[in-house]
Amino acid sequence: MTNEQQPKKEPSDVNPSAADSTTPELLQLTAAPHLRQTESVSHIMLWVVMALLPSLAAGVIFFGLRALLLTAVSVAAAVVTEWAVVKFLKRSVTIGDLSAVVTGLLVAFNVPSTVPWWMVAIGSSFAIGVAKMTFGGLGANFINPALAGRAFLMAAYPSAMTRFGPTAFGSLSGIDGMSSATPLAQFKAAMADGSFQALDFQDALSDLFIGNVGGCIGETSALALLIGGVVLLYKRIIPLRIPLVYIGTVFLLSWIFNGTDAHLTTSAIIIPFYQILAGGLFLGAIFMATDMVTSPITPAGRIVFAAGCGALTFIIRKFGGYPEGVSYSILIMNLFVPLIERSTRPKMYGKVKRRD
Amino acid sequence: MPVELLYPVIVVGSVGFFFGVGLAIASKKLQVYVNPRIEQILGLLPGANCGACGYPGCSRFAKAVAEGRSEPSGCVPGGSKTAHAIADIIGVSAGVTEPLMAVVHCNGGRGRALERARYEGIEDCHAAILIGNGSKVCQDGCLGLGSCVRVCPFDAIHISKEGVAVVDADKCTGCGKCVKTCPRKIISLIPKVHKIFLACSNHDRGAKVKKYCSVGCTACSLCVKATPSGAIIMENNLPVLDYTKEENFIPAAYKCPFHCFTDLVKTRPKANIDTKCNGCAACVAVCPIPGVISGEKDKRHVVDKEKCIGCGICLNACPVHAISMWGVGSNVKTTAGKR
Amino acid sequence: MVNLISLVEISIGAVFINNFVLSRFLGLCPFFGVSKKLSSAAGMGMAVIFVMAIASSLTWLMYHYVLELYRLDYLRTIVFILVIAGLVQLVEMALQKYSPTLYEALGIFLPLITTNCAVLGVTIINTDLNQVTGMQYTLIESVWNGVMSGVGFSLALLLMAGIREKTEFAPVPKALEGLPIAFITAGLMALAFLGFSGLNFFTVVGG
Amino acid sequence: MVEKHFIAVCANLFQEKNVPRRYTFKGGVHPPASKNRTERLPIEPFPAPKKLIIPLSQHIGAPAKPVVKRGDRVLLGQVVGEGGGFVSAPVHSSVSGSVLSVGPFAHPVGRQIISVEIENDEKDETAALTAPIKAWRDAAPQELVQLIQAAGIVGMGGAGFPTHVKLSPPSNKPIDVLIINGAECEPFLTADHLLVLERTENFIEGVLILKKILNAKKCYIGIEENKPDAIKRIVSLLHNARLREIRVCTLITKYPQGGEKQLIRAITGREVPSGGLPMDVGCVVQNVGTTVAVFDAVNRGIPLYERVVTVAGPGVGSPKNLRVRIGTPIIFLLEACGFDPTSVKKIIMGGPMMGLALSDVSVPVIKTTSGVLAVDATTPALRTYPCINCGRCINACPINLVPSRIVKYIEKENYQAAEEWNVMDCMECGSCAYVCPAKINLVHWLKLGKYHIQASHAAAAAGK
Amino acid sequence: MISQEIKRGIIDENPILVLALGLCPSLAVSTSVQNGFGMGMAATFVLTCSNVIISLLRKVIPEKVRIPCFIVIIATFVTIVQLVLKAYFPALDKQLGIFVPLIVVNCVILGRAEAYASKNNVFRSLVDGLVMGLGFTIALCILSVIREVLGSNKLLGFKFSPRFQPMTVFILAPGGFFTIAFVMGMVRHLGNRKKGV
Repeated sequence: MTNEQQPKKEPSDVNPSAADSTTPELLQLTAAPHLRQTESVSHIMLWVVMALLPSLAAGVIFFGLRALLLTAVSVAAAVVTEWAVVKFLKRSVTIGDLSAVVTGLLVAFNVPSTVPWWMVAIGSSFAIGVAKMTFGGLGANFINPALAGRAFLMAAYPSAMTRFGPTAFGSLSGIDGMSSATPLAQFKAAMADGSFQALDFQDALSDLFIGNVGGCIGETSALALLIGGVVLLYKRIIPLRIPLVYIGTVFLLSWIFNGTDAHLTTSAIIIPFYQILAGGLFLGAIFMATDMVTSPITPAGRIVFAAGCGALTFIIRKFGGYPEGVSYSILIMNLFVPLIERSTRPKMYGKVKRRD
Repeated sequence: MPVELLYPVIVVGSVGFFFGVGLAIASKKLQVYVNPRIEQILGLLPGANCGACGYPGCSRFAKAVAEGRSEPSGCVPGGSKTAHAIADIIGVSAGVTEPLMAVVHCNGGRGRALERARYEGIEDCHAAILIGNGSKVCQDGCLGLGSCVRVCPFDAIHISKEGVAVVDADKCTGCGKCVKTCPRKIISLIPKVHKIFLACSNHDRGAKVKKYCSVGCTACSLCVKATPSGAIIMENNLPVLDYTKEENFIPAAYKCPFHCFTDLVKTRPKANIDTKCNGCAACVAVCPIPGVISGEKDKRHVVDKEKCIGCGICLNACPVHAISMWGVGSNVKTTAGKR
Repeated sequence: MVNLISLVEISIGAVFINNFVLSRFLGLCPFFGVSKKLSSAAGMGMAVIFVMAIASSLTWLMYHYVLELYRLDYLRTIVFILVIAGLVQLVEMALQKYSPTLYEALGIFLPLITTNCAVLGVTIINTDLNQVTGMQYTLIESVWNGVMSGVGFSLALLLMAGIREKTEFAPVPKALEGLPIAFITAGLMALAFLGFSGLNFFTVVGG
Repeated sequence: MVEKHFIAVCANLFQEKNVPRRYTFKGGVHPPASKNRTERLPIEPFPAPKKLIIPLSQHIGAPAKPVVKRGDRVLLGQVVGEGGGFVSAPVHSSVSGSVLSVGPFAHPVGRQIISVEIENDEKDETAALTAPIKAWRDAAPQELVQLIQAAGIVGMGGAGFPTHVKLSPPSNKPIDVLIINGAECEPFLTADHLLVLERTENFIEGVLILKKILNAKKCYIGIEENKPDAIKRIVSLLHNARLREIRVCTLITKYPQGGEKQLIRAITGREVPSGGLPMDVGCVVQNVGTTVAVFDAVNRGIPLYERVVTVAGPGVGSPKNLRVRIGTPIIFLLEACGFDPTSVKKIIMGGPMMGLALSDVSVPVIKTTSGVLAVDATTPALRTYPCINCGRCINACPINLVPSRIVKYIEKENYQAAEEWNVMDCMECGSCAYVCPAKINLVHWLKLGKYHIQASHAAAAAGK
Repeated sequence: MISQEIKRGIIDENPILVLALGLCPSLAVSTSVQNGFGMGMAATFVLTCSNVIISLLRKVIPEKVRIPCFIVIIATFVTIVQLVLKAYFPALDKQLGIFVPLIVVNCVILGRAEAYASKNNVFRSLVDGLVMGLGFTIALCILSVIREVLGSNKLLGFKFSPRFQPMTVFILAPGGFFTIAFVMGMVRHLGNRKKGV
């Protein structure tokens, strides 16, 4: 029967061809291409982290060391959560791709510097644990994890999330006084009670640009965010079109519908600048809307997506229940991404009429 | 008071009546022919229209099942009872056939068949075929990347430690999905009762085969000779087993010098000659293995249990029915890869 | 009688702020059942809009001209569900007979709608006192509410279907496959939709 | 990559008027060219080995049928395999000697292919060849096409489409543009480059022959700008000979510039329709090697039995450009170039972007072998990261597909969706896999998807 | 047999956590244990009564109009529940809102009517209604305990922990989805583990 022990021959004495004698090791058999670019996902994530560092520095300068502590807690919570989930699922550890670090940084950048440390940890854990890892980790989530974490915190602890601390160098020139509300909240209040004074806000622009205003840790300094954005653009990690269209849409809409009848007066021109510099627009447009996983993959879709984000940001800021609309608008547009991708498929080469 | 009681009765009654009559008329007037099997299946479903099956509503699911587009087990709330009941309805038309099972005609795993390269790509046989035709020297060997494992709806195929596909006879239903998908076309269906098949598909000449596979068929034709009925013929350097002839392939399998046959029965019961034996030696003449049955003429013969292969040919040859098969047998487990 | 502002407010409320699925938890069974494919989601959405519009008008008439008249409010549930069930079945049969193509596109979803709490829900909401204004909807308002609730349902359904088609590729943990991950998806969608809360175009906020 | 285009347009605007226009296409990648080790080395003739294996299938289409048998004596250039059908080409012996056997032998594609094994008697006795048509300018195009067919010429760039088929377009598809593909965009390969440099006159005469056959009004020679010496040489020759009907187009160095469809798009602006052939837009593209082979066949009556092969790669000590008899086992080439078997991890036939990885070094050089590369490092074969939707594959795809999405469909065995997303138009150039930061084996998946779709189509056709 | 039936209703075929039926009310009213329990009881009452009646009438009701008939029977009991709630538990009635009338279209009830009561005798249908209702109630209680504690730091209306800061999101819609997702995932995970052993 076949049960008996078969004397096994060593592979070496059944060598099929003489040519093999020159090949000590089996050759690798793979599909083309046999050349690959060296840049990998973790390189990309590393560069994103680097690009976020100027904003972190700005956050620490304006909000003190507490900002650094919160960021550290957030990053640690994100990484630990990812590690724990992966271990629980008995999958290979993925924290090396650094995407959890990016998420952790972004969650911290999206909370005020006054929140307790455990709150930011909850936000980070939610971002990684629910919004990302339940779908299977990097690349599988449909919604920006960091923003989902922020939205979760907003819904869970609304008061803590909207209590902002004053900056280290005093506050907005002229209009602030005692409150440490964000520039957008002040703006909305000013528009609502009719006390709007263009000049007050004009003075504030420089503070807004360098980030000496109330707000979340990483969102206030447009300058630092721009530096990071330039780095990412230079490394071709983010497409220029998303931040450009996003900020452009907000600018245009808040210029056209500026609440005054004129469009060329000082206040009419100040308003759009104020709108794009205040709040988290730069952070959102440069770092969140450009999140590759949750933005459309198609070039045309990216424009639609960014324009949608811009329009929603404007609508929520002007008509919504919150003074700030960047994070929600990106989250909502994240939901539309599959539909956008579907309807903006690039035109393929050769989809032309045949010449007969 | 009675009026107040009457109103609800009238209202509900008339609404019900209105729709009842309306529906009755409508169902007559608007009748559309539907496959009666769909109705039957629909009757078995919970009717919750919950959509858990992925189809819009129970009737769509019933239709999908009736048309073979969905598995009977798709209804989650219905559970396994419903699934079986549906399967019964579907099965009616399938007809009863001889149970078949799939077998993999290759046993050349690691250590037996030579590799010529290190395949690093998608874990899929088709994918390996596409680049460089796989990494085995043998052009007909099992690639062991599991395309058949993935298509098997019954979890009846797995890849052995040595890296060849092995079918679990208990689970295999003979649906033939693996046969269709195998890019090397080395899986086929055999009648389940047979349990013996040739585990090689190589058409190369013997001398060539020996260079790269220790369990490859060298086309020595010993199996053909061991099967006098002609149920095995050599075709293009490979024996072809004709299962329709109901032949006993046990001797052929035993005679193969390179153990190219796989017998799914681990230990076959051995022949035993009892006292009825009159020593006619008819059994000696038919026994395919020389020296298994011995004995003097006209005296009770004995079987060497060590050597007996349990083919049972002697059973029919004995004129006095003195031979029976003894011992634990029918331990149907695949032996491939565990030799 | 027709107050455009109230219609717009109804629309925004029904589609965004109090989205039937993502905020009111109505119609969840079909929402999770039919959101696996975009094409069927679109068909289902159309069917729901259609049925909600018809059911809203019929039940509104029934409520105000029969039940209220005879003080039989307590029969609302029975009568409404009867009306909806009968209506849906009639529509389905008619479609199957007269327009097979439309039936293929919409009709097959109709049985799902009979027992869809979204439809019964919208008719009940239409005839309840409005929590904000403390008034009942007029006929036009309730039909519009029906249509817009259907639109809200369809929007959520379409988004969900798109996302599910995308996350179909995702290596979701085994225990969360299927419905649980769909719940999480819906939860994250609801989280995003919180952004619409407080949306108001008419009470001037920002000038 | 609109931004990139914008920059390119701007750059073009500010260019001086007399600088020649640089042609290119949309998409593509910039792999390191790695040609500097061989681009100045002259072509060396490689001695025919003792034993050759000449496969009877070296082109797209039906394989040739053997016309010799074991023991037969064959001469150099004698037909050993007759073309079977119109889309097929004969195969010639590349040495004189005796046939050792006719049977299955390892072939670069990995399968066993019927081949003729010939023992070289090293006499190189030449068979009576088809008479060359020296006066080709007066010959009928039909006659020339027949000669080219008899010479067994196939596209030598890689695909191996029989040349005579390309040269006989149906009458309803008039050809007005002939493009000679000298792009050689694959890294490492310099065979075409050197061939043009060394045999420029023959090459240009070959172009004229092709042009005459097709009766094409326009003729372009596309060469990537990283071969300035070749461009200069051709231009000066054309100028001296006053051949104004042939134009040299400088192409931007970018992979896959030498893809047929990309070349047509770059030079003429036309787009070959999906599923169509260049002749659908009035174009014919011929490779440099093919053009020289046409010259050899028409002017000298030499059939295609040898070709230029670049042997290079980090795994060989002294890379070379060799003129090799078809049928020479590549192990001999590698050994002649100082190949280090201990460090080599992979051997590639063709270029690194589209070439085949070999599992066996005994396979012979065939008509489409443009290079043999020995690589000392393995390429990442298995997925190391999940797809992060970065969209680089879309930007790289020269035909504007969405590779990552298609691959996701294929992974889920949703071949119908993959087909809807035009996977069948993929030409497997490898640009997407080259740029993928997640190191996904995109091309392999795409191949798999195309294979399954073709199989299901074939099954459907058989069912009808 | 009874214990087996109970196990079936609560664990093996739990209407919410395994069969995923009746999702709308289970998500909408599980914001507090009181609401969840009230809804569970109401549904159990309707389920049991309608199961009994349908089982009694199962030979009388014509096949073609069975669904409308079932609905009418269910709707009758729902109306009874509505009236009882209004009269005796007005606060609960206000809390549950439109989800009381919506019990009519709860797939659990119609599903059991169609799948079980219309095919089995009265006693079995009664038991089925009770155990299914029990399973429904228990699942609702589990969900509402989690949501009430996390969302408002209360249990049955009493303060749960002095230090814990409640996450309001859990009594909002997203929290409902997340809670049921993870409870269901946990149930499946345990089920898989059991099967694996």
